Amino acid sequence: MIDLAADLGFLKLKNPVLAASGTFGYGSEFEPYFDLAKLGGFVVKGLYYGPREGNRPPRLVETTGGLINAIGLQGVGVQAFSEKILPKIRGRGTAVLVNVCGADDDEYVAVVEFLDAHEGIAAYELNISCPNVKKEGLCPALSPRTTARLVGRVKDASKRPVIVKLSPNVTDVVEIARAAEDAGADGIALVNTFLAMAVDLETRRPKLANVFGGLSGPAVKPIALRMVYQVASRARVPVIGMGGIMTGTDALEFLVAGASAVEVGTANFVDPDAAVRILREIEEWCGAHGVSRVRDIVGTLEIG
Amino acid sequence: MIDLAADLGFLKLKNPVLAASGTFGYGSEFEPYFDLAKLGGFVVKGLYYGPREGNRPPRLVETTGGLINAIGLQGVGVQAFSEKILPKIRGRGTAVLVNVCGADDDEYVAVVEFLDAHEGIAAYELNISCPNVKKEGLCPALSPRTTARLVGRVKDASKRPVIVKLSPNVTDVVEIARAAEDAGADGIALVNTFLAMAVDLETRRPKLANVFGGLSGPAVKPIALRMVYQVASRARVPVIGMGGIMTGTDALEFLVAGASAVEVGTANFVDPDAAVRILREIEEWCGAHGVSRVRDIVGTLEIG
Amino acid sequence: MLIDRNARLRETRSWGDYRLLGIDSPSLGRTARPGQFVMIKAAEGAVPLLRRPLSVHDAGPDGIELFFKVAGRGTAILAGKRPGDPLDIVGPLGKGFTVSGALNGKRVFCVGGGRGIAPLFFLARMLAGAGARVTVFYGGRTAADIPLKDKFEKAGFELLCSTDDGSHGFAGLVTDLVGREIGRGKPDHLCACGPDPMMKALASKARESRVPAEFSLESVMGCGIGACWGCVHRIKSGGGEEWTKICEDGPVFPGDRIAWTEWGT
Amino acid sequence: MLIDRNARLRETRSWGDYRLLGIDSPSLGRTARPGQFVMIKAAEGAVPLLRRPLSVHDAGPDGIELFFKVAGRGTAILAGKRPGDPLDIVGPLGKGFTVSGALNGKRVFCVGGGRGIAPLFFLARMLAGAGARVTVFYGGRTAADIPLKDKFEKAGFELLCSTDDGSHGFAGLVTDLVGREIGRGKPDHLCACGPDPMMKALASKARESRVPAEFSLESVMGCGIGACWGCVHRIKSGGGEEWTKICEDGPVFPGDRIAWTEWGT
Ligand SMILES: Cc1cc2nc3c(=O)[nH]c(=O)nc-3n(C[C@H](O)[C@H](O)[C@H](O)COP(=O)(O)OP(=O)(O)OC[C@H]3O[C@@H](n4cnc5c(N)ncnc54)[C@H](O)[C@@H]3O)c2cc1C
Ligand SMILES: Cc1cc2nc3c(=O)[nH]c(=O)nc-3n(C[C@H](O)[C@H](O)[C@H](O)COP(=O)(O)OP(=O)(O)OC[C@H]3O[C@@H](n4cnc5c(N)ncnc54)[C@H](O)[C@@H]3O)c2cc1C
Ligand SMILES: Cc1cc2nc3c(=O)[nH]c(=O)nc-3n(C[C@H](O)[C@H](O)[C@H](O)COP(=O)(O)O)c2cc1C
Ligand SMILES: Cc1cc2nc3c(=O)[nH]c(=O)nc-3n(C[C@H](O)[C@H](O)[C@H](O)COP(=O)(O)O)c2cc1C
Ligand code: FES
Ligand code: FES
Repeated sequence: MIDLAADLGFLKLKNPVLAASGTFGYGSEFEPYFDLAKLGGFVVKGLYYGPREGNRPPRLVETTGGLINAIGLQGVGVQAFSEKILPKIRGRGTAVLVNVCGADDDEYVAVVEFLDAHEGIAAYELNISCPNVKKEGLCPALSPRTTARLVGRVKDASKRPVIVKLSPNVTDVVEIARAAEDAGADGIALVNTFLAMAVDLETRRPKLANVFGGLSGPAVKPIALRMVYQVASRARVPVIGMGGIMTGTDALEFLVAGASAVEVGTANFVDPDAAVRILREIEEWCGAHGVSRVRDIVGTLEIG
Repeated sequence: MIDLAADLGFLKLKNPVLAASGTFGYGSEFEPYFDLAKLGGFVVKGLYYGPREGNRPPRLVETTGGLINAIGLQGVGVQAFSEKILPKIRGRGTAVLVNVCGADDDEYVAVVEFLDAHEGIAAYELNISCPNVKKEGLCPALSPRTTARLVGRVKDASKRPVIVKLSPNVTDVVEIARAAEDAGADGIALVNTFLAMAVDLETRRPKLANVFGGLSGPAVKPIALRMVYQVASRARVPVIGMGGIMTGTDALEFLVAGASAVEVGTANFVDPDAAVRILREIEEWCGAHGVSRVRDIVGTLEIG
Repeated sequence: MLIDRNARLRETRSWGDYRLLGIDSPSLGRTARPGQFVMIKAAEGAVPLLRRPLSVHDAGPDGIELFFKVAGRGTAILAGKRPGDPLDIVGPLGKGFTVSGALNGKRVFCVGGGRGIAPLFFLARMLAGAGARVTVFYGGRTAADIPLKDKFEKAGFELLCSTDDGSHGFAGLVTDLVGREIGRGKPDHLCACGPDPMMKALASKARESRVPAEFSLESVMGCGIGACWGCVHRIKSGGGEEWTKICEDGPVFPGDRIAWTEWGT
Repeated sequence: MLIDRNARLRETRSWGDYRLLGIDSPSLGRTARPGQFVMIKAAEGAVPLLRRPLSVHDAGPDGIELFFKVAGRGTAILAGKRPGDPLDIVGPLGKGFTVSGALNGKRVFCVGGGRGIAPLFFLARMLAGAGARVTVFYGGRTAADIPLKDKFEKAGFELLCSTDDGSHGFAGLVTDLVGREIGRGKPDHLCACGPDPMMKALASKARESRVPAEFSLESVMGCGIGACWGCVHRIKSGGGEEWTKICEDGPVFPGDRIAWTEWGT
């Protein structure tokens, strides 16, 4: 028996595989495919205070080994979430994390304060890095200053642990991670999607109604893995790694590079049971390699 | 007959397809495969003042739809280049551009001053964006300040037009482009490779001896295209676009997004005749779509 | 069973760019309803990355049939599969057309344009089984674009074909053909699948003549299971309109719930 | 012709993970020399992106043969090709082994380890044709790893096999077998291809016994044509050492030019 438990300090997970926000609906969409209790946890779709329309379609374009999305964080808002959705997904034997969004600092705080009054949420994942909502990908995670300010405010307000989800669209992701950490982040998750674009040559128009979107999937894995390594090798808080994880091997590479847990995103679209398959592959690899506790391999990358 | 000519202002090209630096050797490597005169031009491998060893192998890793390289700018230096290589490639009916490197500002200037004394170079492409030579991808193109300073110095020294090649590993590529432009750049080329990494799970070591490398190929196209559009839609100087161009359609998308010419990189490895195939595909598309002058489609992307 | 990784291609038929695949998959065959779709992985690995949505063309205890037109890379790869090849399929997904005893003895028009004919064979069969009197309308650009006409005829359906170029059947748009037939005698129900302009025109014809109508919508789909919010159309609900996931709440919607103005041409 | 996009798979043979492909390609067959390699595209499209280097296993006026072991995705895809499938091949590339009239009547050892046997069939044939007396050494982990032994025997070569587990031939490393034979009678020339440790050990044996030796090196290759600087090994030249592109200056190098200490284990 492999000990799969993952330890984020502020949160113990039964295993290091979570489903990533925006790629796992509100969780229940996947119940026909597997028992949610198998997962370490899942992060529900980004939530604003009120309901949100999202962007006009087309919202998706497939690229070589990747997917550009410009959903625009369509969602039901905290009220409907806590009334209709949360009761169905809490207490199911897996950690529920909420991906928190806001148009400004106040909205982030309002979301957290509202949700704090409701049971069944293990932690917040602060989405300061969605490239699809403001013009040309602007978001708080592009600057250490806005990151620190926002994280500080949310931490002050929140009763729960706060994981800060970073953007890869930056020159120095370590600097942003440090700002988040210094402002009190309990953990860091990265990466969100890469600001990208696709052009329809025949119409000479962007393929996405929103013009820009966020690239995810195996295409971005090598950049995501680099960033996770850069941050994890310096951070004081635990790191959750993601970006293009499709297999157990991918996931293990992120763990070796320093992530304490991983999130599976786009892979959930390709295979509804991808996250549990990845978990099984991790377990098999550990078995075959005499690793009895998965967490022992976290950060074991040897350099030089 | 389609008019293929591309106009960079400071340089007229017979067509908009160039071969990208570091992916086309010194040009002669491709002579067995096609007549170099077919190309708009080619950019020779990055050149320091003296010869350079490059990094230890392994230097290459393939990823999903991409290639990570950490060659480390191995090269012969300006002396050997001008004596042994330049005489073989100049006057061949295609523009020769030299990709100029330096460990510091002075070396960039020295390369340009040395080469200024030799015939047969159409322009310099200032490589301020190679992620494989300094620690964790550091390079001048990561900051507007270092970009401006270096470009200013090289422009003062150079008798030839200077194209500045930007890095995609930045938060705001437009800001860097503007710094280059304000410092006198005649043109802007983008993108260089994306700082990336790969891990060998079995050995738990990085797959590249250099740990980090630069990701290129179709995987990065959507991000590269976005950056080219962002810069080209605002720049006063012409833009050369690249990143994952494998087909005529890819190339045309960059032109539509605002690039006046394109460079073909990784595709040259896959098919030694990729650049001329891409050119042919551009020509065919123009023919089929009633476009009589390729340059008429530059920047014709309709937004909104 | 909602993921069948052991589905197997039994046979293929092809007409130009059109393909009919017969697939062994008891789990899919037994559970599929008309108008539902499957998500099929064209090739292992990352290119193409996503599954492709295809309507269930027919279903039975042994498996399902798919009918499609080669539109790009994914469908081209599927078109190249050979009998015996394994297929990886998620489904059946979505909410299909209404097939109920209430349609017993009623006249139902099933209208398909181009590849949009795909779900209508299964539908027509089930409607007929429920006692409805079915007329199938099948429109295409040319005679080559209505390859399934023999199949519908052999199955005994009343079939009216149209081609834009007049090379077979009614010369003109299938919507005009439907309009003519509505003029001759209003059906009790109408079901359609095809290009947006066709469905939009049909929707207004149905509204004018007060024929209850259902339409199967298309969209680029990321997941097919309601997880990505990529496949939205503008759908009316409770007085308002919202971007609604067609993979979950559709792909079939009553005509009066679809906000046509917000969508398509 | 240096790119053959009309090459065609004629026949395949397989032994476990090993494959022999007979390929129709007169242009490659007529120009290839022993020790040269080709770059072959395993699949259209972006995964895998790069071509894969494979040595020319044999060549003749109609085409070439390749022999390889499935090592990963690219070779797995190649292993699945069927006769008649088109192949897209760049080659022949690189500089091969020395085959010259000067070896007439001389004793040459050709030493292959595992898949490293690939270039040695063509080489042995050409050496024999030039009048050399060839002994082929063929080492593998087990009897299953020396599938070409019958082929060499049938072609009339003197063949000495070794297996690490003793399941066929000499029990032990092929290097030890070569050492024993050198002890019995020094050859005039030695050619080898195999894993780095094997070649390193052979190089030092050859140096000790002053046998001129040539080695075919391996490396991950980006282009195979000298354009990427990805495939370098540490090679001595003019008193110094430098990272040298093995696709252009090799893959075959004289043992005394290879800086073994800088490379491999
Ligand atoms: C619920 C549903 C059921 C469908 N059933 C059928 C069917 O039974 N038979 C059939 O022939 N087709 C059907 N389609 C359309 C089919 O899914 C697309 O033709 C297919 O996904 C194209 O994939 P590709 O890789 O071949 O083309 P791509 O290269 O991905 O795209 C080619 C062109 O098709 C467009 N496209 C891509 N995906 C879709 C999509 N999901 N819907 C509409 N356009 C798309 C692209 O924008 C592009 O213009 C259905 C679509 C949906 C949403
Ligand atoms: C000049 C030359 C000639 C060769 N000739 C033969 C031959 O005739 N028969 C044969 O079986 N093999 C030969 N090889 C090795 C062969 O190229 C690799 O096994 C193949 O490229 C692996 O591709 P893949 O996609 O199957 O595996 P991948 O998934 O790409 O890699 C599997 C493993 O092989 C390693 N690898 C990848 N490429 C190479 C490479 N070029 N050289 C060495 N290791 C590599 C990877 O690092 C990895 O550990 C030759 C290599 C070179 C450089
Ligand atoms: C369709 C889609 C929607 C997403 N929505 C969100 C979101 O609401 N909040 C968020 O933080 N990240 C969102 N993401 C980003 C993912 O959570 C993840 O960070 C990213 O996709 C990289 O992982 P992957 O390559 O495994 O998909 C979304 C990604 C996709 C593809
Ligand atoms: C092996 C390799 C070597 C490269 N060397 C250089 C170089 O010397 N100078 C430079 O400016 N860019 C260099 N590049 C970057 C390319 O010129 C190009 O910017 C990048 O690869 C993106 O284009 P592509 O995706 O078409 O390859 C190199 C790229 C590769 C793959
Ligand atoms: S396709 Fe993903 S939600 Fe409908
Ligand atoms: S493989 Fe590219 S230079 Fe040798």
